Amino acid sequence: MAAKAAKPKTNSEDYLRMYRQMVRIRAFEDNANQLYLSAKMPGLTHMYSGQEAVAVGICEALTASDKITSTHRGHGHCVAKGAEFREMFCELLGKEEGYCRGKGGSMHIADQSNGNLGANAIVGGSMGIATGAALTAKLQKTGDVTVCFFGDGATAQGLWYEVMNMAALMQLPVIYACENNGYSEYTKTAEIAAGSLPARAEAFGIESFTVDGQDVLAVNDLTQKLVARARKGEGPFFIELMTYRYHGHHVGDINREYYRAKDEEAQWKTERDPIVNFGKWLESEGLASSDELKSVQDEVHADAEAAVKYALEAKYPDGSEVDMHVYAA
Amino acid sequence: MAAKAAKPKTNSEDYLRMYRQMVRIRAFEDNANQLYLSAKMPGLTHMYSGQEAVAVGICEALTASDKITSTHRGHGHCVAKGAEFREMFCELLGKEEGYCRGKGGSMHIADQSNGNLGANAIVGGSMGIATGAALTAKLQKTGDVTVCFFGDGATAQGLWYEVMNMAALMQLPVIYACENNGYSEYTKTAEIAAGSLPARAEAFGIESFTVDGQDVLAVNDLTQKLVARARKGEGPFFIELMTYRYHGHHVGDINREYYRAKDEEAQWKTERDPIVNFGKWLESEGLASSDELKSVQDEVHADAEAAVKYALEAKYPDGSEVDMHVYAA
Amino acid sequence: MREITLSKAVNEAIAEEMRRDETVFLLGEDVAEAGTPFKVLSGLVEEFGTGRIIDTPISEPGFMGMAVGAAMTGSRPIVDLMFGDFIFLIMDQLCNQAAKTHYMSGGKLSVPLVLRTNMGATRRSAAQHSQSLHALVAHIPGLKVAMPSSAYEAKGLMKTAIRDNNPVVIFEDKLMYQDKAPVPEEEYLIPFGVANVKREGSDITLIGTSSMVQVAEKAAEILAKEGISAEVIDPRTIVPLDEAALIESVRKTSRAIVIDEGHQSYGVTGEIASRLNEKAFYHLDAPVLRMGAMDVPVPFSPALEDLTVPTPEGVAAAARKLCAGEMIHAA
Amino acid sequence: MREITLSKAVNEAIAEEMRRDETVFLLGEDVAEAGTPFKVLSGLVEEFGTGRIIDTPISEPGFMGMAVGAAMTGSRPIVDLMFGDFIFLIMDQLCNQAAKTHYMSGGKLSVPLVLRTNMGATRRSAAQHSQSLHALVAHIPGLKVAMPSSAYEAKGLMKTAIRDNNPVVIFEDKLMYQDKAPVPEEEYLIPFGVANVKREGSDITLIGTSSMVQVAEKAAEILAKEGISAEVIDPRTIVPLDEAALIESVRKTSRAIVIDEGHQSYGVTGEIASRLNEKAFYHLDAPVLRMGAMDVPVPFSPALEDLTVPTPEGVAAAARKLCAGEMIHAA
Ligand SMILES: Cc1ncc(C[n+]2csc(CCOP(=O)(O)OP(=O)(O)O)c2C)c(N)n1
Ligand SMILES: Cc1ncc(C[n+]2csc(CCOP(=O)(O)OP(=O)(O)O)c2C)c(N)n1
Ligand SMILES: [Mg+2]
Ligand SMILES: [Mg+2]
Repeated sequence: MAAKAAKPKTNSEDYLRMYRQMVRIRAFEDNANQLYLSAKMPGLTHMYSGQEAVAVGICEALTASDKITSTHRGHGHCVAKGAEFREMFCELLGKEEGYCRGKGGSMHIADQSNGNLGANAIVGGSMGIATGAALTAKLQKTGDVTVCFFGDGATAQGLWYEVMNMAALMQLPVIYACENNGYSEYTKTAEIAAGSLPARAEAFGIESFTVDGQDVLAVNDLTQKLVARARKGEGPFFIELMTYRYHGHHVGDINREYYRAKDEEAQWKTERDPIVNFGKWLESEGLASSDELKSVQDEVHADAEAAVKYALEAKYPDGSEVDMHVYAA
Repeated sequence: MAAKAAKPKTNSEDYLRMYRQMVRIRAFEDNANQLYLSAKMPGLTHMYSGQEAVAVGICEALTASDKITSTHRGHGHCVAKGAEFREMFCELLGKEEGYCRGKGGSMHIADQSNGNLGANAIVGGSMGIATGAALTAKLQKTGDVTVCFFGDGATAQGLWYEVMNMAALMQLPVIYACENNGYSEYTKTAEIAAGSLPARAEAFGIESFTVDGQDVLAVNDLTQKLVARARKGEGPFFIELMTYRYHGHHVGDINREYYRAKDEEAQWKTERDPIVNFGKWLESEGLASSDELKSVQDEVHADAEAAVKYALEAKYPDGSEVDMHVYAA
Repeated sequence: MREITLSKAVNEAIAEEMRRDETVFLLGEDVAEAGTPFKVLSGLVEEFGTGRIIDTPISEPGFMGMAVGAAMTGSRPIVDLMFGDFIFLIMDQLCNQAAKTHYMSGGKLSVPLVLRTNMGATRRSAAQHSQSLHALVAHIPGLKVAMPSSAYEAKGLMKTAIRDNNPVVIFEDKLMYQDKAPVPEEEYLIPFGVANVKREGSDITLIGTSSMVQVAEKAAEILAKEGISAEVIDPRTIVPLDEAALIESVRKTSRAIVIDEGHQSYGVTGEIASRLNEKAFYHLDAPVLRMGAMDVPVPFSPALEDLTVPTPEGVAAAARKLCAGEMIHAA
Repeated sequence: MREITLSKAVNEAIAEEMRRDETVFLLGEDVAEAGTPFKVLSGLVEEFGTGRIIDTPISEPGFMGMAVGAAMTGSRPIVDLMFGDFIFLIMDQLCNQAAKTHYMSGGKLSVPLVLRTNMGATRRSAAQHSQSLHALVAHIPGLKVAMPSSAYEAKGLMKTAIRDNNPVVIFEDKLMYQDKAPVPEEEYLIPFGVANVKREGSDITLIGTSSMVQVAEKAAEILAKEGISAEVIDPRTIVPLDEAALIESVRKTSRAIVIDEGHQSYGVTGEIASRLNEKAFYHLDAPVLRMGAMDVPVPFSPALEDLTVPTPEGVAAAARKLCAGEMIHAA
């Protein structure tokens, strides 16, 4: 097995990168939301805002050749795994310079150069893909680990149980990361999930963990340990990450009081924000000043704006591309 | 809810009926096997021999309007739920008088008049059907309970987890009965099932039980209790029944030492046979003499032979039936 | 006559049938309080309660299977499948179970259920939320397939579907939910297997399914200005297919184009075109042309997506050539 | 030349490619020690070990999904699906994922995998173990579909499939596993999209897929005795389809019958027939006829099952009528 290990994230440089990555995700989403609201973005999209600590905490424990599979709510994973704003905004706008030449859009954004095997518009649809990526790693002894991101709602898909069983039998280096944001579209998780999620994984002999998904360091610590163990052949693992989405299910889901109270939203945003809280901690530990954090934010915002501007002006793919890439050469 | 309860099986009449039903299943299978070996039966079939106590112990706890769903190894369920030899053999031979007018054959035999919703040639394929039958019972307050029979191998199908979740959320009157005969085709269960089967059901908050599937009384006792509870709205339940199939996976699976030792087979047959052991118990308890048991066997064997003869001579459906029953009127 | 949206028409049909028949219930994801993402079912849970308008987890194979079992035991479930693309997830329960049960049981069991789902591209929803997969279902004996082309059809076909004793799949075009059409207040049903001549004509027959009926109608208007008289026919159900009506029209006009939003290859257009060729061969002045969606996964980019589906202009251009005796291919 | 069974041919193809390319592996149910219920893969696990011939639980969607992910990351998996009827279980992973990944990623990701499965009725296996479902897969852009008609094709197409960078579905006829044909010892590949003229003729073209090639050949023999010269063509892959070869033949013979074991409606015959009608229209003396399997679930009873599939006599009878200028339908 190729010797590989993510650098332990124990110094302020690493902390600041995590902070920056979370800010980048938030900035990306704020801009994407704005593009939608101003009718500049085709289709619709699902905002990751609020869940930043999950994607960043996990992806910072991975190397570039480790793989992830992502979901319909996938911008955060994409940014965290190393993607650039420009190519991402171009993709969201259907432009030729997008990661997928505009063919995938928000729900299929992928960034194979950084090991992101793609968002998926079928809930749970990537669970087999992630497990198969781990199978390649095992067969070809690459040492890579795959993280499969999915939501609480996706645990209702039978596919998960099938691949957990196989991953457990084959001891594959895959980590099933369930982002439990409390909702599956317009429905509370409690109403659609009987029993206990970790128990479901444990029933297959898979070691399971629950972690505060708003705490980037907790997420990162746990993931580092599990990734190291998975590389040694001790996988698979399951992590339930307790988190929250700030926006509606998708950008158009505005009037949502019938399924979610405004108070609840306000509370998460004011008390549990992963960026604000991590920022406070950095300051309190003396690892960064509020000015430093502010300048990170400013830089990121400027980057995002520039990328949006670039993407808005970028060109659409030529019509002749429509039947290109149906088949690989 | 309509008041319904299977008579408790606590007297010798009931015991003898259970004994007879097990003998009937064994006789049916011995004849079916013979029909196959003598090339009189089209296609192939899966023998239930060895597992009789499961079907009988469970079905004797049900009323005729309770439902079951069955499997590719379904003759035992069919007999136990009340079917007649003639119509069954006719079906196996593709004759017009078969339960399905010859259109279904062994793998799709159904007997709707006794609440048998049918065998299924898709492993796990009936798990949704059983759960849906229980949903009708709940919605229409019929008081019926549905038992979903399936094998250990079928637990690898994702569908099971989906319907367990929904059955648990809706508290449906369904009992998932897993006949763990140790093998899934030519593979040992241990090699294809990680973790624990009961734990998988329990993870959905479903009460689970493991029972000796060779002990008809143990199976019947447990099932009676669960059926009564399910009727009261306390379902769903899961039962793992430890059992064994005497024949190969299907009638043609003759040379099977590469996956299953002859010794193992011999041991189950000599020490754990559900019919022999129950017969001994009946004798030892003074509930039946060996002559009485012998005469049950003789009667059943004669019945079976007569039915086979009848079915062999019965007529095939007319060619004009080929496009009948594609659509219901 | 009052005009209502297709969305409202579907809602009314379901409500009326649920009032009429207590065994009808509906299940799917976010169908109750949310009334589906398209809000088609809004209000139903208020009238019928969560016992009959049942929210499920995201378990398409599971709740499809449950609907089959419920239908086999005396219920008449309506399954709500949020996007037609998810039909791939439920194919086993739909095609191996629901479609075959009546036949395999020699007519003893039946599966009266409705699967309502949708189709249609150009909504910028990319490859997994834009497919029109009705051809797959139409290929499987035992299933019926309805494709409403307006609010009027959506209501009448839905009511017929709910009363049918077989599994029926209804594909609604998700871009048409807000389209209005005259719909009578009084109850009506539209029988399956009866095509509707939307516009009479004598030079060419345009056969369209679902929203392609509108495309055909618009093409007919363009052509009318040029003196070409196009007949537009909507089969309304593709299984059963009103072959006789289609053949009759083509025998009259001698030319035909079949327009459908499913992928062209191995799809609906091939079936209809080859039946016409087979059974109206000596009446044809030109080969029957087919216009399906391109054989490509639906691209996200608006610049590409719009190229993949038939348009009125495209249909008119093809019709013009056919009528001029020019072949598209040097046939 | 030596003759080997189709089963052996498939086995050889896989073994050769696994020797040649370490990234090739195979997974499915009972593929290792058992070598599949049809024993097609016997011996492979002994050579390649359980690391590359992988037994799975009965989790078709799961292992199909894993194959997609493995293929996206540098492996070349061969998925063994025991019966073609189970394809309904894996449609999402096959059609929403495998088929679309290359396109959706703008060409950046690819999914080089082979799904080997089977088709074919008259084995008394009833409705859920007898289907020929290749039309469904052929309808989905991004998938290639091969249908070997003999051991020779089975080997050459399998090797090509394994080297192809796309998801390829191979349907083997399960009744032909024991059929022998000459197969060279030396390595060969059969390119996709190149039809094979099995028999030359001048009066009528019989286009058959898979085992229907044999049916067509037998029909041609019957017809030859009556002085009717039938050309028999095997497209070998239906996606890509060698349209040019088929059209060329039909332009020569002026008549054609398309024979396929899938259900007739909304299936393969409609696609091929309508392409011929469209592109060889002015060369046709009669409509292109189609002979698919009946539109019924496959019945168990031998008395019924045999009626559902095309036979040499049936094809010969239809050809006779076509050549006599008699139309099947009063077209
Ligand atoms: C198979 C499938 N079913 C339904 C949907 C529609 N849908 C999209 S997202 C979603 C909810 C997913 O919930 P969860 O997994 O918790 O993810 P979250 O949106 O909360 O991030 C649903 C039902 C889908 N895309 N795919
Ligand atoms: C979906 C599906 N996959 C595979 C098969 C082939 N098959 C038939 S029976 C069987 C084994 C089933 O094992 P189990 O559930 O334990 O039942 P048993 O045969 O032991 O009674 C398999 C793999 C099938 N019929 N359906
Ligand atoms: Mg969620
Ligand atoms: Mg078993």
